[in-house]
Amino acid sequence: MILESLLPAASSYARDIGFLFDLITLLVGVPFLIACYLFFAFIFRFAAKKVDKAMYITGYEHEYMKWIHRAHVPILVFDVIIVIFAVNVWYNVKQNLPEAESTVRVIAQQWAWTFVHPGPDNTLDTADDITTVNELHVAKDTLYHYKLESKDVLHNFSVPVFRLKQDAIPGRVITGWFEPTLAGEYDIQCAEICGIGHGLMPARIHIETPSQHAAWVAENSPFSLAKASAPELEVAER
Amino acid sequence: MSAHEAHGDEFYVKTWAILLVLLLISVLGPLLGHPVLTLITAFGIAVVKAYLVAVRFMHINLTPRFVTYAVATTLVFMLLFFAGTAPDVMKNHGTNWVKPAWIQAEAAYAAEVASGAAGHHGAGGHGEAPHGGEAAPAHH
Amino acid sequence: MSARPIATTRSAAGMPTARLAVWWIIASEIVIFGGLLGSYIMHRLAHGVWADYAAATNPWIGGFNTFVLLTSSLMAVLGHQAAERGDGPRAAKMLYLTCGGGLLFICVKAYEWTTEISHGMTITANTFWSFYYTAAGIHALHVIAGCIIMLFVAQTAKKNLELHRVEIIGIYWHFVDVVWIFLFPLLYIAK
Amino acid sequence: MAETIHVGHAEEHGHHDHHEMSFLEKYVFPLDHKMIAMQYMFTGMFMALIGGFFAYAFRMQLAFPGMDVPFWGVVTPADYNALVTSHGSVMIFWVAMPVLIAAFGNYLIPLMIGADDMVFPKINRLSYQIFLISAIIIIASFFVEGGAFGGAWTAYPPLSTKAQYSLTPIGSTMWITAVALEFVAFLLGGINFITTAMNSRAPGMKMWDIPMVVWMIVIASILFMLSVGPLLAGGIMMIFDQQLGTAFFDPDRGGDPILWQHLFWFFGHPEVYVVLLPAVGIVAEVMTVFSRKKLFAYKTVLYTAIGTGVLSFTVWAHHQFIAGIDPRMANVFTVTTLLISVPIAEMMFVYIATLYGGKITLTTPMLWALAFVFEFLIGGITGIFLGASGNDIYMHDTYFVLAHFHYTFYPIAIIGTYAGFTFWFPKMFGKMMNDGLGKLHFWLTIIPFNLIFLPLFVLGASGQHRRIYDYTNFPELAQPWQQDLRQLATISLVVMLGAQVIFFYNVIKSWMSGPPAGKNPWNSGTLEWTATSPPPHGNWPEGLPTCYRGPYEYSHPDHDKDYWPQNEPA
Repeated sequence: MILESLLPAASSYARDIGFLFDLITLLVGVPFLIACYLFFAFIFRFAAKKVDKAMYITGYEHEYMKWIHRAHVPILVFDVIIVIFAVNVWYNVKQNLPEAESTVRVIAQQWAWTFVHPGPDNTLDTADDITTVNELHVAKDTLYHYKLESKDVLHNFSVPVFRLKQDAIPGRVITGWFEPTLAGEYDIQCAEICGIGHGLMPARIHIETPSQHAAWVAENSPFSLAKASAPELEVAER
Repeated sequence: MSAHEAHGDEFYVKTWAILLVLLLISVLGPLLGHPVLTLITAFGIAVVKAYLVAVRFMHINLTPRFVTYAVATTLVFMLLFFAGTAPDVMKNHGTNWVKPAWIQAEAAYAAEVASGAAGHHGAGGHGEAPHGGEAAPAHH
Repeated sequence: MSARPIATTRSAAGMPTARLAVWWIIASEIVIFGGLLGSYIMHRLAHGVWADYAAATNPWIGGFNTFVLLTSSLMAVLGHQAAERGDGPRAAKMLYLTCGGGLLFICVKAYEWTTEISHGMTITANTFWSFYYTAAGIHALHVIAGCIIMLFVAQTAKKNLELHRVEIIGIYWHFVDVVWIFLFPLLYIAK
Repeated sequence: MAETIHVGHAEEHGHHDHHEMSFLEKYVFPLDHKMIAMQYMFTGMFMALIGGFFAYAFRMQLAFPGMDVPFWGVVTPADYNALVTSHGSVMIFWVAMPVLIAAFGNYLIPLMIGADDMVFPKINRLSYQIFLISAIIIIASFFVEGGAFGGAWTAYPPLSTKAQYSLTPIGSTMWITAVALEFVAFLLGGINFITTAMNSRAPGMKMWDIPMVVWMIVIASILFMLSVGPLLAGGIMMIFDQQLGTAFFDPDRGGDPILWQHLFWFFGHPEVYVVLLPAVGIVAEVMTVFSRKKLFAYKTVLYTAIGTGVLSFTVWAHHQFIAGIDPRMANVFTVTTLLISVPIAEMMFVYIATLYGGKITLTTPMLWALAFVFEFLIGGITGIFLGASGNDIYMHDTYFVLAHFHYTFYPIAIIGTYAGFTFWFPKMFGKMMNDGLGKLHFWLTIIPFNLIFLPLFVLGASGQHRRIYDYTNFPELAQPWQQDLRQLATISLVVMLGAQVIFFYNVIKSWMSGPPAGKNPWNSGTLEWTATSPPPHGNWPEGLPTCYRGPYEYSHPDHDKDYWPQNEPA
């Protein structure tokens, strides 16, 4: 709720993360407010004007210590709840890799993003791949895998509306997934400092309806750009 | 420091002699060519030697107990560091990530071993500097 | 030299201040070497090819250096014994011998490194050699620092002054020895 | 910085040594722990002003992109990166560490445990000198070719190791050299603090009679010593990568950039507690004195501190959740991270419980101490959001993180320091500080502080990433309401920085012409208040005190006065 009010949620798991955020807000907010209430209440109640002499409490007395011990119970319970939900979300987003309907390659470098789309045959590393710079085109409601690489330094493939973030590390290929659920044009930001141009790496993600996306693919595939007869070839390849 | 005055100089010379014997074993161990044995003679004996030096030369057993605990704690923390770091640094792949260049280099090396050229690396290091660099992963 | 603070002469923890301090120094040194060697071991276990690189090291030179350090450690502990008995000149003599061991160690090391470098195994040859020179180099720096401090300690010990320092520098020296005891199999033996 | 040092100069009544010390011996190369503390204190404060100026320069750029910032000029992207990097490094390594550990540690440990000096005065002096050199190097890096290092205070390779990526060939090496030297300085200092506190306690002072702040500084020093090693080794590896061309962190030649992140955060996380604990200790001293009450459950505080310290070694990878580590590891580190909330929460409860049944006077130091508890509470609970791995996927490296750790580091480094400084000012300089000016300074610091960072939580939750010099390049971050919040934060920052003038005016004025403080202006029970203000070299020329009881015997029923000094025989 809180996150969605600030930024649209455009991926299948964005709402899970939003819910987790709300849950944590609630679970830490309540103890925080209680602690604040006690804190200020004690300051006003035991102001020097109102008190003759301070009490002598070592703190080890059971009648006082029990309050500290009791306070641990809710904290531990809340911790466990938060861990369960957090790990659950984490598992869904980062560890678990659902079957992909399409795969894109994301290559970061100083200071631009290169996106390789699979093209009409929906397979990467074929002749009809569509390579773009600083704009990623994906279809709504399609489950994508991304293969993230970096050419030079650390970068971070961050799509705030997806609530997705993953560092790109030179020498590694990191795979993850997302499923766009909201059509529109949104930011892709680099979220790991990558040198002077770190603030100048704004890419855009274009989430299109499947038909729009198919049209974009058809229009931009190397074959259609090269030859007018491309659509036939595309059909033939499928 | 009074507890160890019972020891004369011979005690230390004797300890030194034991250490030298252990050293000899650890140098000769690999000559048997058995990897598990090498591991034992190299690192098992290193631990024994370190223990001997710590106890008989450094008198760690005669210092208050907390010193031993402090030293042990540092070792535990180092194990922790290793445990937390190894899954990333020691592996060439993991959950949803791979190091392609590394895997390629390994495959190339395995092929080389299979073709009987494994000895080349050790000797190659002696000969030409560029080869030493080339053998590193990711250049292939 | 100004008078030593009264604080230094107290020992509420049950051991002399300097000895307490040297143990804390050792604790902090363990993590320095631990971090470095931990990183090295990770790479070493992961890359099969490193065993071939390591084959180019000379275990006989390494073994000789271990022998040198172990012997110098013996000299240090004998110096400590002499200091316990109040025999400053003998303690100083032992410390000079220890220093001699350190010097021999460095000389052998210098010979070893020159040979290796002249055969193309420089610090940039590959990451194994980078670790090799870094770890052994940091250790060698400790040897040199130990030698220099030891010379100062021996100077005062000769005049039967500050004899407790003989033990302190000895503990430090044994630690340097222990580090080498682990470096030796890690860099030379394991293949 | 020799000039700033003699602000700390105070009249000395007697000397241990029989000869009169020269100016150089006394103020530039002192052996006296109090003078070394003052050197650390004022160097730290000077560095804080520099760090604050950096913050001012880049915040102006964020609020008013492309403006010609007064006293700096136009902030270019390279400038911006160098500024944020140096702001972070300076504030943590050259402000929080020297002031909280070195300055307060040096000043308080011998005085509070009834010793005449640190056990190794010369190592102590050497520690400061190395620290000073490191401080000069980090500032000098702004004036070399290519400018200061701009790869953030975490200095992730390959950006930090390869000049063709960072474009700061000299600055990067100067940065890591300065940091490594600073660590060496604090290792030397740390050994001194630990051994002094362990060995040189006054006769009769048992484990549980040691004032909390001493405990905390000692635990912090131990944490530092046990965690910094890997990073020191990593620093050497990084310098070799930069200057000799080795490939420790170069993935193209068999290295691994993630290794550095582990080396860094294995130190980096305990480091948070290294600076936190002394501040917590200072707050314990201040709160007990001004609520005239024994510290609630002394041993519990101690155990929670040790527990936090040990746990802090097991949580480091929560900084790297999405930094490319194996995702399975994140689960382990989520659990340990949330576990650490238990001792920290207990510690905060105990502090609140200390207020219960007290007789609370809201003096300036007490206000700072209470502010610490409140603000740190906010910093603590917002940490839960980030420690929960699932949520961190979104929050990582946003302004939410930034606001969170400013809500922890600011109470620690700034509020904690002000609490301690205003509390021990009478002891340090022998004069009382002006309470009215102190309170004015307090409110003009604390309100703008919240106005700086509360908006940044909102900005972070709306997806604003860190270390980007101009958000107008990103349509989602260029909305007018976001720019308004940025401007609010920047204006608050300027107000807050301006308010610090009041503090320095107050310090100088009180030191010149404040009312004399006497030995024990706050009626406190700990040993430092039994020495003259300021204490002479040797602290108690008439003979070192003996300890008879715990440090917090306030309002004891068997005693007529509401405080019972530790050195008063029963």
